Amino acid sequence: AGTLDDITKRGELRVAVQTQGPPFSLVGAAGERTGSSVELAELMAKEMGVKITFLDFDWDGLIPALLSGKADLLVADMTPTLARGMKVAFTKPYMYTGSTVFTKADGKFKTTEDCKAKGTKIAVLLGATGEKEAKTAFPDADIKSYKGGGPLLLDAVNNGQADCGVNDVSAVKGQSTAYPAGSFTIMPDLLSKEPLAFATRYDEPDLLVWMNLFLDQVSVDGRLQKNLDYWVNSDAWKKDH
Amino acid sequence: MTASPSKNGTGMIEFRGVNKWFGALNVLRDITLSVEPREVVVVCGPSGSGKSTLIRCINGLETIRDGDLVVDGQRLGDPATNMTRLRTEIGFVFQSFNLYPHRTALENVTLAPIHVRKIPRNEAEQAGRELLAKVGLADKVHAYPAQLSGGQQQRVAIARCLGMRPKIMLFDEPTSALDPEMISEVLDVMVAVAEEGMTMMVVTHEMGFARKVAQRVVFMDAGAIVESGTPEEFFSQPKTDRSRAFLSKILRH
Amino acid sequence: MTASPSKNGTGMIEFRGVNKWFGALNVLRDITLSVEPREVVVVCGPSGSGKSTLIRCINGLETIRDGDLVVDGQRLGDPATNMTRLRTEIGFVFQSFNLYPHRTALENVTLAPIHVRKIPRNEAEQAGRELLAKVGLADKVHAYPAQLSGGQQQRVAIARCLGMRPKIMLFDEPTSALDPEMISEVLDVMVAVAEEGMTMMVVTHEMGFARKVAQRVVFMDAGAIVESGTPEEFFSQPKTDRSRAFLSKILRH
Amino acid sequence: MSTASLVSGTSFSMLENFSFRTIVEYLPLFGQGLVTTVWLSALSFAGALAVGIVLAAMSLQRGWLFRVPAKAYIDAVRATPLLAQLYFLYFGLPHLGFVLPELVVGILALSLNSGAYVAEIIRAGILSIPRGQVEAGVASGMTYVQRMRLVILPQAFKVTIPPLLGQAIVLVKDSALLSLISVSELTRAGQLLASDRFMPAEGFITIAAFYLLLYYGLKGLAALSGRWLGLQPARSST
Amino acid sequence: MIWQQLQSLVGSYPLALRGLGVTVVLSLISLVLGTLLGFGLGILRTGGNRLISAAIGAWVDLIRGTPFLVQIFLIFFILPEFGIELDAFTAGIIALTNLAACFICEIVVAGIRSVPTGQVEAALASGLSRWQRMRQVVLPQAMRIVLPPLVGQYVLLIKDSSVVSAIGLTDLTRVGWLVVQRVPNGLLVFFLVGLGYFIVCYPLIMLARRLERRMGAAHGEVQL
Ligand SMILES: Nc1ncnc2c1ncn2[C@@H]1O[C@H](COP(=O)(O)OP(=O)(O)OP(=O)(O)O)[C@@H](O)[C@H]1O
Ligand SMILES: Nc1ncnc2c1ncn2[C@@H]1O[C@H](COP(=O)(O)OP(=O)(O)OP(=O)(O)O)[C@@H](O)[C@H]1O
Ligand SMILES: [Mg+2]
Ligand SMILES: [Mg+2]
Repeated sequence: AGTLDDITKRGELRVAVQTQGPPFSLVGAAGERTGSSVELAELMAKEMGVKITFLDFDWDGLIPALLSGKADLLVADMTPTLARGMKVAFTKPYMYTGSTVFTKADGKFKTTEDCKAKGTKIAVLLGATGEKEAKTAFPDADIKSYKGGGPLLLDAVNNGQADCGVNDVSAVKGQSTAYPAGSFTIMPDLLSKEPLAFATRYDEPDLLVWMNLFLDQVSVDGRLQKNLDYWVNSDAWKKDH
Repeated sequence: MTASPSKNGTGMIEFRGVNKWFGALNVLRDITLSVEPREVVVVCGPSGSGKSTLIRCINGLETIRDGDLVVDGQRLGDPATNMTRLRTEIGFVFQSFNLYPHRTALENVTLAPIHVRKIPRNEAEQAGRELLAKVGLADKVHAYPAQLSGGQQQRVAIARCLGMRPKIMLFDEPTSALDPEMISEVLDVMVAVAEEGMTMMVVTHEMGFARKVAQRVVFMDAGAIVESGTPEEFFSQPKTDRSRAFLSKILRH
Repeated sequence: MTASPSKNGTGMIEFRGVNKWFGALNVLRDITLSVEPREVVVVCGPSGSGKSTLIRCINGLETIRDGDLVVDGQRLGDPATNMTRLRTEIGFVFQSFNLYPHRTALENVTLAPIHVRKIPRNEAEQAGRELLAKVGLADKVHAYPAQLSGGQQQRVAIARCLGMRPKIMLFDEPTSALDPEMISEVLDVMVAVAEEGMTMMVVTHEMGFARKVAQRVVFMDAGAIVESGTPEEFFSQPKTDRSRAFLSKILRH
Repeated sequence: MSTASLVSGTSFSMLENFSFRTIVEYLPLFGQGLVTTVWLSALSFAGALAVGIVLAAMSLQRGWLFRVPAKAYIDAVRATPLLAQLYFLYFGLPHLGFVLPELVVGILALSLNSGAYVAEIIRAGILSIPRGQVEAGVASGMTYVQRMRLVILPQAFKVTIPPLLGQAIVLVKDSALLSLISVSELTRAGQLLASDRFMPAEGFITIAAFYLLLYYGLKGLAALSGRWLGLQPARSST
Repeated sequence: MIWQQLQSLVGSYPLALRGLGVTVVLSLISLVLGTLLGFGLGILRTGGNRLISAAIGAWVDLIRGTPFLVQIFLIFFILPEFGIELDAFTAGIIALTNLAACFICEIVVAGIRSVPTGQVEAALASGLSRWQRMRQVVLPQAMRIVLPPLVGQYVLLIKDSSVVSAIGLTDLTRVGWLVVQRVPNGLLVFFLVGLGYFIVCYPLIMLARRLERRMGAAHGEVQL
């Protein structure tokens, strides 16, 4: 018996998520759980014909939840690095994104070059790929790693604790919508291009195969694109949630 | 020099060659002493001479290292001896009263009878009231210890012991924490108890009490019994230099 | 009835119509009393009669509500009077010694001279050693209070007061927390201090001490001075029923 | 069939694959974090003592002018979480025109927070000194400050060592919260191991081991200082 | 902007209430269980059996010396490897109860040790059994010392309960993190979170103070 059989028998797909803000995973105005990744997971469950249960952890709890078997799979905007791949099984990437630099719109840092000045305070998320990239892109800067999610970076830049922020471009775009329009300058150039993928355990090969199949299917039939257009490539979601 | 034990060992309290150490300190040295039923023995001696330790051994608050200590026919330290039971036969009155501060006078007196002797509460309370009346505290039945003077507290402590109807009463300097005026209140109660025929050992320096009711005065020094005799003998012709010096100091003022 | 104050008010300690309340309780009632320089006054009376409160007022440990209290020419409660300075002229020996447990005997004696009188440390230590020798504790200079017997602790406390070279010494039942044998050690030191001509007020029930050195015995009851006179008068012919009853109780045993 | 039994049979459990080698690889990082935690906590605790002494002195005054504000501060701090206080300082101060470095804010927050608890400990310690000691000081003509310095505080200090130790331990552990505002201390090292390598068990158990080390270190220190102050050898109860 | 944020915040009040509810229920259950267990451990610890006493001491040290986050992780994520599968709420209660018990054990031990030996001796001398001595004489007197810090400890534990969000429970602190994503004003949001805790904790602090004053008055408070 494989994991898929277990899920079918259980009638329940258990998904670990991190509610770390728009556009991937958030709690909407009415208190409902939603977002790009969340909707994709719901779609998976629908295709499996089972109900879905979300397990909501913070960053520290995500991996243990998967490894301890509390969750079947992990849906978060997670970059599948090779080091991480030693421990969990990633699906094929379902979208590409990259880290971007953002600054306060009315500040004196206007371009990515400005941020390379010595001693510039750059806010990144602890453990996120942006942290690594900021270190290579801004070797002379003073990198500050925050814990607690993307909105905190925006808050830090907005309040002047940091001059620039580096985070996943989709996250920055999604999360900056909570501020009045034009609060931040988001640099057009990306520091890197990186894939996002879902994760499961290596002892669930059947689930991994199925998830890859799922991603192929939704790319082909356009449901993936629709999801990304709604959540990531525009702020169309804002009026609904 | 030791007090002569009764030959056939019928004493209520029988020390036979008892030794006790605290670490390297030999606090009781080869104590041999027998107290007959209904006898009143006063123990005196300088501070640190082992008086408290001596009487604390009797109800097992201290354990002895060698020698025999037989109380009411039961050997202490013997596995066959039920200490908790034996203690109900022995009343102990402390220098600092040690009343239970969270209980009224009556509750202090009835606690052990109710929980140890399993006497029904109303019977115990009846008896408790009578005892408190006997020690002159009929009107303080519901007072807490903090509301009583030292002399009153010590009388409650004596009533608490009497409530268990013990065969033996031990007193460890029962009046030395009291105001001068209150000492006589407590001594009067003790005299009354003695006159009813209780077996008593009393550590005290109240020589008036010793003269009045003691059959024997035991003088201790450095853990040993140095002298023992009737009060008249002891006060008028102390046999050793040590006891003479001691008496001169405590009787001077 | 009150003790007669010196007419011209030259007394070292002058109570004139002093009253004190604790809440609704009038603990000192209309006290009028004058203590001359070099006079030794013994205060006695039943527990709760206000003896401690009386002498605690003298160095301002308690404040008075009305009446005048003049010590060494300075009126207490007067804004012009520097209490802290005045207190250095008054030594106070407590019943419970109140030695500083974290300081050696010598440090206890030298602490106030060094910090209050600003005497250089080595001078103060020299003087401290002499004082400790005077109270018979030359060999306990570096002992901590916990390593001393009660009598020794009280003698250190007396040396501590003497170290400030006070004009007045106040004693609040200095021997009543002591073992009988140790009482005389402390009384001997107090007699020596009195004989050197110190002004002293002593709350005590040691009638031997009163007979030996007191010029006057003051008997208090319920916050008032009931009787006052020379020791001979007081012990042989107490004038009130209350003092007769009191004396009969404390002298009985 | 439960997933747990399935997992325990495979080689993907967190304990079975526990990798000491990776921990060793990250040890320098843990070392740095440990050093930061130690000096950060030490400074904060010194700050907390200073804050605590001032607050305790204020709350022991008879007049309300100092006592009431001190008590209000102490209660407000005790009744709210450190997280909220940290936020208040980090994001609130800039609104008042102060942008302070994270480390400064962190140390400030920990000092102000622990200071409230230390104040309560010191107050209780001072109140536990028998009245007679105070009176002995008064009677020998000492001023308030002399009495405090020579008589009361040295004795109160002994009484307060065990609870102060307890508070120091709480502070050391609370300092982990500073990783929120980008101070990289001990906890952060473990979190990096967890998020770079996906080895949460290794990360968190190593953190726990280091904190335990600090705990026993502090306990030893308390016992030593107790002996140094002439206390009885500390009971094993703390 | 502030107006809009406030509106958005008002919209989140059901979530906030739910978070407050989780915090209160979790704390309440753990504190009751932790108090019972803590008293048990404290009594055993002072009970005279060296082995038991040392074992409890070591356990208390371990729990006091390690971060609560790690303890809760071990219970929730590592115990399943030994076949003990718990849901997040149960795991949270177990972890918090254990934490509470360890801290309360220390408080109880201090209380029991503060009862003068004379009291125990008086009880011994009148033949009370071990349990009777504890129940009738020692514990009632120890409570004077135990109660004020016990209530104070409750406040600390309620605040510590926020760590349960790490294993997926939506408590009051977690709600703060969720709301701050929509309302990017951390200051305001966490001020409100702080207020939530204050409402729960402040009455307890007042209670602790009152108890302390009552017990202090009984012993005669020192004036400086
Ligand atoms: N628990 C103990 N541990 C170590 N030594 C002790 C202990 N109890 C008493 N001692 C020592 O044993 C000796 C005898 O003490 P004990 O209390 O019996 O004397 P005492 O004659 O009653 O004196 P006092 O008149 O002062 O009450 C003393 O030297 C004392 O220091
Ligand atoms: N701080 C206080 N608050 C309220 N009442 C007090 C206080 N101190 C003393 N009293 C009361 O004042 C009265 C006189 O007390 P004081 O201590 O002066 O008596 P005393 O003659 O020294 O008694 P003792 O011989 O017991 O020491 C007593 O009734 C006592 O209860
Ligand atoms: Mg004794
Ligand atoms: Mg008095």
